[in-house]
Amino acid sequence: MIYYFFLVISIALVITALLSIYFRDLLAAIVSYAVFSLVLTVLYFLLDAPDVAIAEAGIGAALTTCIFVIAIRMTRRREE
Amino acid sequence: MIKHVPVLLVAIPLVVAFMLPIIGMVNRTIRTITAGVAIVIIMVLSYLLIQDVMICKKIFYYMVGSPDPTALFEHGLTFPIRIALKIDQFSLLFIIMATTLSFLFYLFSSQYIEENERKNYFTVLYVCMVAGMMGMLIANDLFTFFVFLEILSISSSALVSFRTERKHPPYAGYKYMFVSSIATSFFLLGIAFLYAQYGSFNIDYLKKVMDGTVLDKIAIVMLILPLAMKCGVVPMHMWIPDTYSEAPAPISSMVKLGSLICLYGLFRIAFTFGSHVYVSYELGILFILFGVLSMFVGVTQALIQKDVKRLMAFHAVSQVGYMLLGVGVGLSVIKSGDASFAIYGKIAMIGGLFHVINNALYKGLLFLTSGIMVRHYKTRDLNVMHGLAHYDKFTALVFMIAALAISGIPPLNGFVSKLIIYESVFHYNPLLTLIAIFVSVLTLASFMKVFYSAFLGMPPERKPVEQPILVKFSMVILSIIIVAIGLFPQGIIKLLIEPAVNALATF
Amino acid sequence: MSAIILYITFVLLFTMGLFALIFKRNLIKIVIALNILDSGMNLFFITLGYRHNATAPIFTLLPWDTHITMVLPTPQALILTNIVIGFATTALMLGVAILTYRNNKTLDTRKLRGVEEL
Amino acid sequence: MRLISVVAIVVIFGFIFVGILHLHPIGEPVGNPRILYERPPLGIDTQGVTIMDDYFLRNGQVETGSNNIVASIVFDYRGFDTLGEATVLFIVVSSISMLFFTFLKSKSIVSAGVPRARQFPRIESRIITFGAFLMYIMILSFGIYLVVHGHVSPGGGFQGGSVMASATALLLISFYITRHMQRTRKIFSFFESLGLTIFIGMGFAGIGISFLYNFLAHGTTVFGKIIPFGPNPGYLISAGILPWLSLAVGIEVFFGLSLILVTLFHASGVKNNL
Repeated sequence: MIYYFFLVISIALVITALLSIYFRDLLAAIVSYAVFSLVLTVLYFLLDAPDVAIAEAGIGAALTTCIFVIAIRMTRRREE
Repeated sequence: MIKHVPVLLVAIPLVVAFMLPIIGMVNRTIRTITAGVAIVIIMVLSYLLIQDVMICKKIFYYMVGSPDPTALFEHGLTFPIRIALKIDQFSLLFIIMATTLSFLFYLFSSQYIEENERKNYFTVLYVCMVAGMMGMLIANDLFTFFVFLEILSISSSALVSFRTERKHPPYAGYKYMFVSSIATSFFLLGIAFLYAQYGSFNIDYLKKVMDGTVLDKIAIVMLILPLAMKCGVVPMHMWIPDTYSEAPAPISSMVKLGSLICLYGLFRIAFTFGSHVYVSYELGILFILFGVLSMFVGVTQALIQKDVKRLMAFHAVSQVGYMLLGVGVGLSVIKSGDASFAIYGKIAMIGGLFHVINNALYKGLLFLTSGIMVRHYKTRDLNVMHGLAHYDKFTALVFMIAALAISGIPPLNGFVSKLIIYESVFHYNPLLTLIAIFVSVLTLASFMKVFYSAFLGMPPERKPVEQPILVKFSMVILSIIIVAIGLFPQGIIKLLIEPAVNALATF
Repeated sequence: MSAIILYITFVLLFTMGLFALIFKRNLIKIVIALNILDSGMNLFFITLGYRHNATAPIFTLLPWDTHITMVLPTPQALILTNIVIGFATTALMLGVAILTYRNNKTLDTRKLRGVEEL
Repeated sequence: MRLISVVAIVVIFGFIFVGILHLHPIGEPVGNPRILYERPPLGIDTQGVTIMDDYFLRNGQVETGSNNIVASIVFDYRGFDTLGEATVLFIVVSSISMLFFTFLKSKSIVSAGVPRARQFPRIESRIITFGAFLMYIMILSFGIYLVVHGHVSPGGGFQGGSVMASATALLLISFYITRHMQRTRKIFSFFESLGLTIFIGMGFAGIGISFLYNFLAHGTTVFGKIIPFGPNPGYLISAGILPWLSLAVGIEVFFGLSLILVTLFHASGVKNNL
């Protein structure tokens, strides 16, 4: 049963990762990376790792996105 | 108290580094002295261990946080549950090298780097870098090794981009960090494969239970390639020239020292796991291949450079080749029967390890002199430089000593280790010796070029500034050590290198 | 298939990250790729410690059962470490990339080749 | 060159793929056949324990007095790694401060001292600031809860610290407070060093026995409460030095990450990037 969850989440992970590599608009890429992190958080929770899930939500989804956005604001938004 | 020395080697630099920002707010002179004192303390501690480890053949184990730190296993278990630290003859050799050289480079940097508020952070990162090196050297646990590898690479990368106001250093730091991140990711993958099978990270325990499955072989490749990448052997050497040439002079020397520490990890993992997974012959051949490629490509690239620091960086690549060649020959014959190992394999390893020490000494000295040259001429272009020897005879002399040492000219230390490598490798395959001698000749040629263009010729337009006392002092000490090892190599080989080689061969 | 599904996810993420690392030219995109590679690595480690029908390794408010099993705790502890290290790497690389942009007015690695010149 | 890269990646892919085919199936016990074992039910003993994790699950709770086995590994059994990890964070904070030092001295358009018209974005609504303030308090208290209850429920220094630091990010984007940059930097840097010094000081305090030894547990001290094996609600005041280390790491992570965010945020508003 839980493997169906794993399958769905894996597909979501791969798609979001592909999107964040594919987008040439860096802001969109980073938003998909944030979604990737959130999906990963759910996966960690299903894998019985609540400690890691909290850390991934706090660091991966929130803070990493935040410094990425700051970095884009200081450089340029589009990948040339 | 001596049983706590392994952990103190890491803890003392760390506790000082943590308090340096606060001390730096109060007084800058006290900050500089405190950091220096921390490095001196670990240097003295490492010298105190020579008697026990090198002569009495005692091995220090330390279980961090255990009720009885020297006991390997707790509660009658057959496997370690805590983080293990270990100092044996092989690691002590590198510890002594690292502490001594980082102290000398610190003396140089304390007056070479101009004093402003950014120097607070410079000092903090420098001390953290020393702590990272120490952690890698004493770790007997793969994950701890990984964590301290990260400490070393992150602090080096930040220091490489220290001069942010110039055009290129940030990108050099980025490149270095990029390479180290890929390397550490692969290293972690190797750790994961080993953990998946044996449920442990302890190197000694893994060695005991390993039985050569396919996963083990993959894991060893994953552990060795990243470390080779961090040493800059040839297929993965693209980061070396930028990093070494854009960093401030003392940091170039420190990054070079750090890459030698990665070489330590490479040798240790190859010798520990190689024979238990039945791949030591293949690994030895791989090392020799890497070594020959590095020597050749490094020196041919160096010949055509016009930039003095890039030239030295490519020579660093080429010098790593010698060490890999010496130790690789030893590794490939270590299991082929004791006779051939006793005849030349062990001697080749002595040559390789001796070359590590010599290389760290003269390469560090060369980078330091290049810093003084660049500071005087305000450029790194050899075509613009001329005639520094007219005014600054001291730098010319020091550079001469280091350049002759790296080219293997008789009274200096480079000659001794290169001769040992030539003689022993000749028994293995004469062609390798020919290549090594050829590379050595090319090295001499390119350094003659540097000496000719930077120090000889028309006097420069303006007089050089007198160097501060500590800058001169550190360079004098390094030259004295180079000459002393060159004149009396037997002492240091008997005292330090031979026990290290014996420990390495029995891993 | 069901037994190695998460391993396959890890391999896909890792390879995707590696491809992007090598073929992408934008400094910030490279950092994103590095993060994806790192996340794949973390997922792999956690998957190694997973057990069927097990609980999280926390005893608080656990229903008591003598045949209880728990997932392995060590990978979780290590991944906590690795997440923080990954964040640290990201922050430093982004900081350096910002300074590179300020000094060179570009983030494209092909245009940054000029580092070799003096 | 591209071809070589593709070949290298494909080779690596092959290596990893062969590797995962040889791994144990997901959800089965770790181990190769030599160490594989039938897993007995949980209990306090060291008999028949063949891998490290099993020892932690069986004895970690009683030995350290912490219900959260992950916390007991992070701060007790592998505390030295945690020290290294905290050092990594410290290094990055120092590096960011070093690299952006010239930015910190100049005025930033995101700071509250600059006239309202030049701010970015221009609108600063009362609803946003008030809502953000409420959220800030809530996130902060959740973070403190995570730090303090690290050894009882999921959480700990790193998680709590990062959650609190995300509250700082919220405060930054809604209030733009980076006016007193020099003072902020000094205060944050001081508290970060303080947290780390507490951590390593706890390590040195146990050096009569060994570095990072959990000297407060299994004693008659306040924090040495004996926790019985098995499910229990847990006690806040237990687990020896674990809560202290967790607190130290929480302080360090909160101030360190906040300093990174504040520095980068301030620098992003500096006009003529010096």
